[in-house]
Amino acid sequence: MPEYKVQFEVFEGPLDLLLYLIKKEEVDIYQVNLTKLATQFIEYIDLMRQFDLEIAGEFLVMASTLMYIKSRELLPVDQQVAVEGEEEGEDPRWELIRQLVEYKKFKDAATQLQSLEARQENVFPRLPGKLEFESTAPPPKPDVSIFDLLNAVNNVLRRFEKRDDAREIFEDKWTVSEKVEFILKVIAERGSVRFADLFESAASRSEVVCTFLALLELIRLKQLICAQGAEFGQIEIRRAENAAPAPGTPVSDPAPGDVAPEPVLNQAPETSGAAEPPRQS
Amino acid sequence: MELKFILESLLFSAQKPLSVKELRDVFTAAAEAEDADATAKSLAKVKDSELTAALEQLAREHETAARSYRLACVAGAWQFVSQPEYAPWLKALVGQKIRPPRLSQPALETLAIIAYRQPITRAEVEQIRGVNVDAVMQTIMERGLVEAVGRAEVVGRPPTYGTTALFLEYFGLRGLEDLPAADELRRIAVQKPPAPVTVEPGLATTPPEQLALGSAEVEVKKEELPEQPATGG
Amino acid sequence: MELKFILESLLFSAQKPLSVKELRDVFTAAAEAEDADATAKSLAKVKDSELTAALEQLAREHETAARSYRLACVAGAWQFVSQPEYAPWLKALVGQKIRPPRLSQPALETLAIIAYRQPITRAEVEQIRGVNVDAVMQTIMERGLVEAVGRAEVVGRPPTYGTTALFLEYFGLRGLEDLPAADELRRIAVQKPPAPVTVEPGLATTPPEQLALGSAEVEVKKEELPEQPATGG
Repeated sequence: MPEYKVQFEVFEGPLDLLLYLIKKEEVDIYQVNLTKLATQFIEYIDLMRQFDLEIAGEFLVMASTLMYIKSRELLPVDQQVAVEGEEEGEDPRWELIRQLVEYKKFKDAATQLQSLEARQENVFPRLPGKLEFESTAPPPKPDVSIFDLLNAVNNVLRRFEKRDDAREIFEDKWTVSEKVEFILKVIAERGSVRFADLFESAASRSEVVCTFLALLELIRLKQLICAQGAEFGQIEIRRAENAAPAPGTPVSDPAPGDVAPEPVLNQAPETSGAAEPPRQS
Repeated sequence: MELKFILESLLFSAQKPLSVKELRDVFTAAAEAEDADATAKSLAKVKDSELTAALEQLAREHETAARSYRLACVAGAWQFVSQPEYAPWLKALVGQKIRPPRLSQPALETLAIIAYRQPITRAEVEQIRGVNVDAVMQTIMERGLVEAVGRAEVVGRPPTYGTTALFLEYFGLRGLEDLPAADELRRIAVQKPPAPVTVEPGLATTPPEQLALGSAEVEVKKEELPEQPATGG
Repeated sequence: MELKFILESLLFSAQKPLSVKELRDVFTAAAEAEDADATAKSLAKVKDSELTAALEQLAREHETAARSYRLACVAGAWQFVSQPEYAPWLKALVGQKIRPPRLSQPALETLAIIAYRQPITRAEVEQIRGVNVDAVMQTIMERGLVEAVGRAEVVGRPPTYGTTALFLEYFGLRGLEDLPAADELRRIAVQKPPAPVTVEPGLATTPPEQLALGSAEVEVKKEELPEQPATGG
């Protein structure tokens, strides 16, 4: 008796229990004696009751189907045909067998999936180390630059200003034009400059913004390029190779074919929505 | 230089499985490189069908070589993987693979039904399994193995379900056609035997008393059944 | 199971070159595993000379197979390497590496606040940004840009956060002092957010935006100011 209790708990449903009963009989599903199967099934249900096990509704539905099949079989053959408009294809016996065969196939398929699952646990993909090419172009730049970070800082600052209109935190003494000249002067002297160095001496937000806008403008006008040697390296700013020579006076001496920089400098840069225009009238 | 060897070297060096599309993009990019040679340029517009043929040829060669690894295509992406029998040493080298807990029997059965019969409604799954599948559906959907794929053109327009790419990856399948015995299970034709064996001589005379067992339940119609948790669930 | 194939599977799956000693350690570890089978156990004390012989045999086999990769021993460590003639396509493959998704504006703002105000608690970041930052904090922590650095000496001892070395690398900074316009953002005074236990019921219903506006008075304390802004100049 106790073995039954164990069995009940592993049956997924009535079809599972029926397959178990058929397997115990060691017969093919097609050959199974449905009357005998019905009797055994109902015995199990009854046992489940005796053990106070909760019986799922599906088991009761199956029990009723089996009872119906069984009761039909007990009728003399000549009376069997007259069951309320039942067509040949709807014979509950065929329906049950079809259901069992179908369920059995999926149960077998589930077993195969299970072995695939276990197999995959033991399959290790080749995970080679990263390839390195020494003489190749620099790897992709980081997806975010200090421009973005600066912009984020400015956004935060701007919100703070809005919160406290009374506080006028700066008074501009810088213009973008001045910063353009400053940057070009530095580049002319040193050949190149690190991005961070440009901001080293900045004392206020407005100065940072002006320097930043000036830089964006010069990049946009293809006077300068930003380069990053190593993936996480310093951003280096240097003169663009094909830039028109503009020693000291770039504002009044635009490169041929380029947009005249002077009026542009007083507008918001188009290259990037990154920064707001300088706060000067 | 043979196409298959270029593909092999790419898959050998890639850090993740590569699809035919991704491989094609590599050939395009290589042909556009400044220092691209004639071979690289000649492969600029290699066709997907050529790539697939070369990949399959490659997979067959590695299968034949019967080494400790093979070239596998899982969910449409190609990758070198180890043969399972070397797992004991690989585990010692790289540690146990991080995998979610193994699937339960009900989950596997439900997955199998959905995999072979997709798109399929929840009610159809329940009809095949003969039990309520709400809880188990939730589990396999949360694990990303199954997803809603549309709606059935029947009353109420219930959602239909199908398996995901993750399902293929989890079981190491190239595609749904790779499922074991796929054809058979997709369309089960159950033959009607000449006559079902129902009555054995002697059994036909079973006393009616036995029929009384559970007679109260006999009247319960399927539609009226309240949802009850499955036993042992 | 042949020793050379086990070695092959190890070298094929390893992320770095393995020395004979490292390989020997793998065999020892595999033999000590709970579920070690007879083969694994029999190889517990495999000799270096056996390993070397098998590795050399393996290298010869791969040389003969003449595929797109070979087994090489460099500085005493064994590794599968691709043949140089496939470099054009491998370069294209590496160049196509998928970049991580861009940091969102909220993520950047949060990062900026932490960068300038570290060490800082989550609640303080929320005070400045005026919104809940849970999701965004998770993102930047997962990207390794921010980490917990200690605990604040306030009720509940909430963790404080700071930027990582990766943050500096990412933005090409030598150190935090390289951050542009650092003074101004450092100067914004933020009221310490109330500890959770002392929150008044009425406050809980205040929209976060308003909460932030009210509390984020810019109280510039003289003694905290390292430098005066340009205003005075």
